[in-house]
Amino acid sequence: MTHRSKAGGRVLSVDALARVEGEGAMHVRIDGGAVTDVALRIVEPPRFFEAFLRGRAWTEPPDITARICGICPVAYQMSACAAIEDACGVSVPTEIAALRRLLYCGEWIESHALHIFFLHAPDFLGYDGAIEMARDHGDIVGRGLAIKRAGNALLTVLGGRSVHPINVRVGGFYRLPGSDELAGLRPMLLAARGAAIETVRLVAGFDFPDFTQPHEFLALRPAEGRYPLEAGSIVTSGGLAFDVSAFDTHVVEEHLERSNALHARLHGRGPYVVGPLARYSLCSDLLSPLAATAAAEAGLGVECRNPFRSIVVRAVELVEALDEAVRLIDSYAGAPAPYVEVPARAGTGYGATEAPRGLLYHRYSLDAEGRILDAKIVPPTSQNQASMEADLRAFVQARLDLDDDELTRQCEMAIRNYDPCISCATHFLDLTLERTAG
Amino acid sequence: MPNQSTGTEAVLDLPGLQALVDALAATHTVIGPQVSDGAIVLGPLARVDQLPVGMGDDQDAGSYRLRERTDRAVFGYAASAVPAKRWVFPPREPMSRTHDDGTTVSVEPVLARPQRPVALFGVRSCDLAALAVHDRALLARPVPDPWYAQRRAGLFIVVAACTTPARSCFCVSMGTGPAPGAGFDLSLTELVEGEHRFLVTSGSPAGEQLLARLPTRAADTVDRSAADAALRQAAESMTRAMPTDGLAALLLGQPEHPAWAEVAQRCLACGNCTLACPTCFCTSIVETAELGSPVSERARVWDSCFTADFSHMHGGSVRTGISARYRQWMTHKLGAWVEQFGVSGCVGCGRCITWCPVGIDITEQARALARPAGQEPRERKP
Amino acid sequence: MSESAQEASADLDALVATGLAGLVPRPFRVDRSRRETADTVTLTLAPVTGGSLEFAAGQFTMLGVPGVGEVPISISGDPTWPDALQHTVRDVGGVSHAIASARAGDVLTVRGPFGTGWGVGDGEGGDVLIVAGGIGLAPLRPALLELLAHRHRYRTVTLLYGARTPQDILFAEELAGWRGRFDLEVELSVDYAPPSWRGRVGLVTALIASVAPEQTLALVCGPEVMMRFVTTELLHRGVPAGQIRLSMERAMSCGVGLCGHCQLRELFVCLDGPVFRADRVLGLMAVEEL
Amino acid sequence: MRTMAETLADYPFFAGLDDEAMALVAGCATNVHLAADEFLFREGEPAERFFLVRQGRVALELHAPGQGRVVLDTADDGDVVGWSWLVPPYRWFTDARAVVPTSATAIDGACLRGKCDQDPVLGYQLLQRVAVVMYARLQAARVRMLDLYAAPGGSRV
Amino acid sequence: MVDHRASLAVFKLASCDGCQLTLLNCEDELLAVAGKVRIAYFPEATRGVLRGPYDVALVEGSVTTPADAERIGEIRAQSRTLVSIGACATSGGIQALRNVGDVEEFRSIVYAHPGYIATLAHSTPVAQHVAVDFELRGCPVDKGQLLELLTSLLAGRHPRISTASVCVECKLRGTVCLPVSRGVACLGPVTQSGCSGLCPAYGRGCYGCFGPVPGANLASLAHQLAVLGLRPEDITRLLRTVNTAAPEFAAESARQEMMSR
Repeated sequence: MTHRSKAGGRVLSVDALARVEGEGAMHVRIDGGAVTDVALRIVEPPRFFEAFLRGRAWTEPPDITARICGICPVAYQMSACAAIEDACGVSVPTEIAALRRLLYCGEWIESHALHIFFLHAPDFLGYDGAIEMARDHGDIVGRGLAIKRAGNALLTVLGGRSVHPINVRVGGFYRLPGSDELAGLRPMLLAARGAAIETVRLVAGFDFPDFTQPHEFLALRPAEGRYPLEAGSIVTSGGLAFDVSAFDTHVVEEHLERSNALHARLHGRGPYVVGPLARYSLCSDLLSPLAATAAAEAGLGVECRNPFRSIVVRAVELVEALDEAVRLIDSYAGAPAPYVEVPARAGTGYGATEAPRGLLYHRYSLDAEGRILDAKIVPPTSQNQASMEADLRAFVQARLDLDDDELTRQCEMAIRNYDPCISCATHFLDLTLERTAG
Repeated sequence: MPNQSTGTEAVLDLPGLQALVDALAATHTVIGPQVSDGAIVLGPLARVDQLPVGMGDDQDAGSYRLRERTDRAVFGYAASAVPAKRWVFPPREPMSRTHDDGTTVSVEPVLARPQRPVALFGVRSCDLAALAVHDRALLARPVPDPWYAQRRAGLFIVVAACTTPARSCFCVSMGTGPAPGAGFDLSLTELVEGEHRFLVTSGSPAGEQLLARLPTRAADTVDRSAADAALRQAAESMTRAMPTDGLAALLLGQPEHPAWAEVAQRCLACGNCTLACPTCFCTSIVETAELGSPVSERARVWDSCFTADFSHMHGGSVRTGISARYRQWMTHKLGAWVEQFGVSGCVGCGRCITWCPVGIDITEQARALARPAGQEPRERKP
Repeated sequence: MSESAQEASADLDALVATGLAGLVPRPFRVDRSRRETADTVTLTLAPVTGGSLEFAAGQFTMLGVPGVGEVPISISGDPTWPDALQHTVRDVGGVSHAIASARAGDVLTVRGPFGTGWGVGDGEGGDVLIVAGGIGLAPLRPALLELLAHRHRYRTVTLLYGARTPQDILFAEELAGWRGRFDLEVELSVDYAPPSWRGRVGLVTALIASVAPEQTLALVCGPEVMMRFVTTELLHRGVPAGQIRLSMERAMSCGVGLCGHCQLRELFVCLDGPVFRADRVLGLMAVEEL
Repeated sequence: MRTMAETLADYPFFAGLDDEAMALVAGCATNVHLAADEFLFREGEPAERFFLVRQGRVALELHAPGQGRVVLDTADDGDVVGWSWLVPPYRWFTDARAVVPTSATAIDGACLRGKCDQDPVLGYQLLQRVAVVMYARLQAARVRMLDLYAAPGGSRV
Repeated sequence: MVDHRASLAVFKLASCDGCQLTLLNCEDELLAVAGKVRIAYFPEATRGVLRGPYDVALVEGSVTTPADAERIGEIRAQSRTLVSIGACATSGGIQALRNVGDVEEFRSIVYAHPGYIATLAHSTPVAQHVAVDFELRGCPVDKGQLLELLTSLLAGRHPRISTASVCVECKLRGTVCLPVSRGVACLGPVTQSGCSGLCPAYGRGCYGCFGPVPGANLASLAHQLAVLGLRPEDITRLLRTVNTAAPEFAAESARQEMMSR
């Protein structure tokens, strides 16, 4: 980390952001008491997923796109399956949908626990990282590890392994779990649910900067039932409501001259935010009673507009995911078959699910043999990019009196609020690097 | 050990078979055939209806498919996909545990007495023969395998004579089937013509005692001749044979025969044949220690002479090429084995043929070695 | 319990006891570690509990480090004084590195001794020729010590030793002592030497001088290629193959012929060897990748 | 006092040569005595003689910049040193140094070459013997190239 | 007080973070690991940075940009032991699909302003740029193997990582062979173990996460896949996933691609 002062101005610069997934850098320029430039710069190399999906078979995106992100591979698998099944005109039976939801709970539990305890909490408690934090707060880190372990156990039973699960296929699963296998997870999940409720209490007591933002929230909202995870249509806090298939007409990616990044915006409306704050603010009425109680106890209202309090919302979502996992396990009575056939046909399909850090959109066009003609993937971090920079701008402007060290630390924290997944996001970024012939 | 009281023959019906399973289950963990993952495997068995009722198998080089039979036979298939060895010679066997706290070091053997002995139910003659091979390779040794000894000692064996061999089978040529040899406690011959019944024969005092407690009727000449006919027909229907004449010498004497290089073109060195083989017993000793724990464990894990690591000495692998590894396996199995243990390592079950992902046929390979070097190899099957 | 059941149970207990004795190691404490060369040390071990390890010259043990693993190492100590169990270990891999790094007081695990010995006594009344190459001197040291302990029973005793460089010579002090003896002929040769080396440079085979073929028992240990050449030379000089003994090396792991790693066609090197009569293994050594 | 022919007969190298041949060779031979570290010959000098070590040890050496002197081979009692006298351009390829006080018999190669040219039977007999020496040295050099006693390679983390 | 613990650094090139996450997923062992080593550089886990040199460096990801090609040299220079972890670092990873495509076209498909994207035409493993002390395979790496690696590095011995095929693991766990019993295309026979035979246990064919076994006989396997009904283009795709650029997979997939044209 470096920071330096210049005559007449200040530049805050973090070359390598810590405790985020992937490699990013942050750059804030202050001139004459005003923030003149804010850039979240991604140094993660591009990996061209949409390009090499072209020509692949329609059955392959769950395995291929999982590799975009090791933290939220299930999100990629779920959105990919949804989009391809949409293209092929197949919908899966409710039992399969329930198992997908259960698998997704595993990822939420694992990812949220990682973010809360390993990436975010050390900011509030004043440590460089969780391992340093463990020396003084072994109980807290231990609790986080226990919750994370429960999420990973669920992922492992249902997905085969927690990173890049192998059991997901277009149309369902390769193998159904045994009821006994799932029931065996119950005690661990119940314990973790208790630990998650404790976690809500813990993080609700952190010191939060007084900072709210007027962003438009965007999330999935299921037509009926429960908190959004693997299905739903899109709603925004500005009152928009549209089907996932209309995502491309409502969301545009703009290239701003002052930034190296493409910023997703709602057509004619501006930047928006996806992720826990958006989900909570748009769907808090759908929380399970247990999660709703935890949220109320933590003092969260019907919506939450302070990005720093996202850690509280994540904790509430942990309770929700664990509670939902237990409910799904209890109601699991097998399925007629592990998967339904998804025959290829020509067409375009759209899929969106709620990754732990926000809505993840996939679109595929197939030919009659199922070869992929075109693919588009919009990850959550891409959508939040503009808001993250806007947060930084507003946040820094109000705290110019802080010294560089503290301001830098708080800026990093402001970025971590979003749990940015830079590995996911690389394909949307422009990098100012010179071209080199390989 | 010969005993006057064995050799009793009687007839069991299907409920009687359940009575047999129940009787075994009272004292043993019963392991028997059942359908799982598209194949007949061996696993814990409680009820007769778990058996592969009405199921047969089509097995040939590199291919296995379940097939529905037209009758309700429960033993109407050939060798199970999983050999019985894992219940006496498990894939991973902890051997010893070392406690090292920095000042004192102690080593303790790990010899978990099985809670209950195992009863192998419905295994085939080839499996029985394989156990006899293991007895020689693992027990009749200067240092016997204590874990095998212990599991083997309590073993109760109900063998099911094989009446429907697969295309991959060649036990007749190895002299190991289809009728079971010695070493079983009870033997069953299934008769599906007419009344569905099982001719049961005792082969040990323990078998004799158990048989006496089962609801049987006496066997008559009709039962006996039906069983004989079924086994004779099974033997006659066997299409594969191992050319055993002078085979050991052919193998041991021709390490440079071009057939080794030819088979190496096809062989994937994946190790499937060795691990599907009911007699292969090669293992590696692995040591595991958890970070920060004073306890380390040594365990024995199945290994295969087809892996590069298997013959690793400091500096490198002795058998770097696939041809050398295939030669090692086959030469050992059918040649050196005889010198080491006084018996062939092959029982003719055909599992190495069926479960080879590219369908390499050990009997064909044996014939290739009989071909004078320099003669054109046969065309590879498309 | 019936009589036969009791018998069977006693048989089982005996089988299990014999098996465990061979397969479960005993802890031994390092008494001393002496550096022989840059990469080789000689460890002197004593049992933590129980009696000392009786062994025959030429046998090996499975020497281990708790939590790391075990490797076959020839015993290099004096068979007539088994209280000091010695192994000379070259640091060539993970486990041998851990063993070679052991210091006095550390505890190692030992299984064995395993395998056949040199059968030194078979040479009584005749000449004994020892040919060693490199680390191969280690398993021959017990043979030489046994010969010297009963020196009067033999006619000539000769040690021919080839090493890579003068710095790689094992047991250098002891060798100097042996060279001073009148009842033992010692010849050394190295592959590479600086001019300060006053000894011979060249192959160990070149050291083989006149032998009385029919009365000579030859004990040979070294890299397999070296043993092939030495055997060829001895056969050329008329020593019968049955009187040439070679110590083979393969990937011994269980030590008792149960794991299959060290098979050399029909032989288990751990059980039937490591010391073989040359006529038993010459043909096998000629086959590539056997 | 032993005659040169008697002295030569002690060398295994000449075993089996008839008296006439021995007499011819003896005519080309002289005994030499070298102190320790005295050179029999140096690299590049004309190779006019070869030596049979009677007692002592001779090292064949080369020096290479940066590596210093390296002993390639040694010759002990009964061994033959040098065959460059047989092969054009008749110049020594190595240095030969007495490692310890050494006595040897030097044979005039140029003289012997002449005699061999006139007497092909003698020439063949001598060449046969030289071939044996050359073969043994070549084999030894090859085997040593294998560096058999070196620690086996392989990474150790 | 001097800290004698070995220092550990974790670096990332082009990758998905999954292999690093595997380290954080060692819930039961993480704090024990942290007690045995000094975590000197691990940005995903901590802001704290200690300067090199490092005793052990784990490198995740492949080299895909000129900047990373330079950076891996710097990492090597300050690392006593360098271990590449995961399919990206050991074979180029899934992004090595660019190696068999037109990277210029790829750039234009994904990016609005392709001119600004600096990227190399090939995604290459770490060992193609610097000397690597050990390679840990997998997409992602296996937790047990990662712990064995760290344990062995701390004990100063060579990691015991089997190079046997996936078939061996299937047989150990008692999985019925899928290609034989169901005609399922499976790379298990030529793929290195490490996953515990995961995919076949879930009823799907192996797709090669741990890369080819040493000396893998791809020609014979490809022949058998054709027998099972795969077309050359199917075989090509099967070999081109997470270990596309592993030499044995790359050579056979190129051969199959030729046949499909």
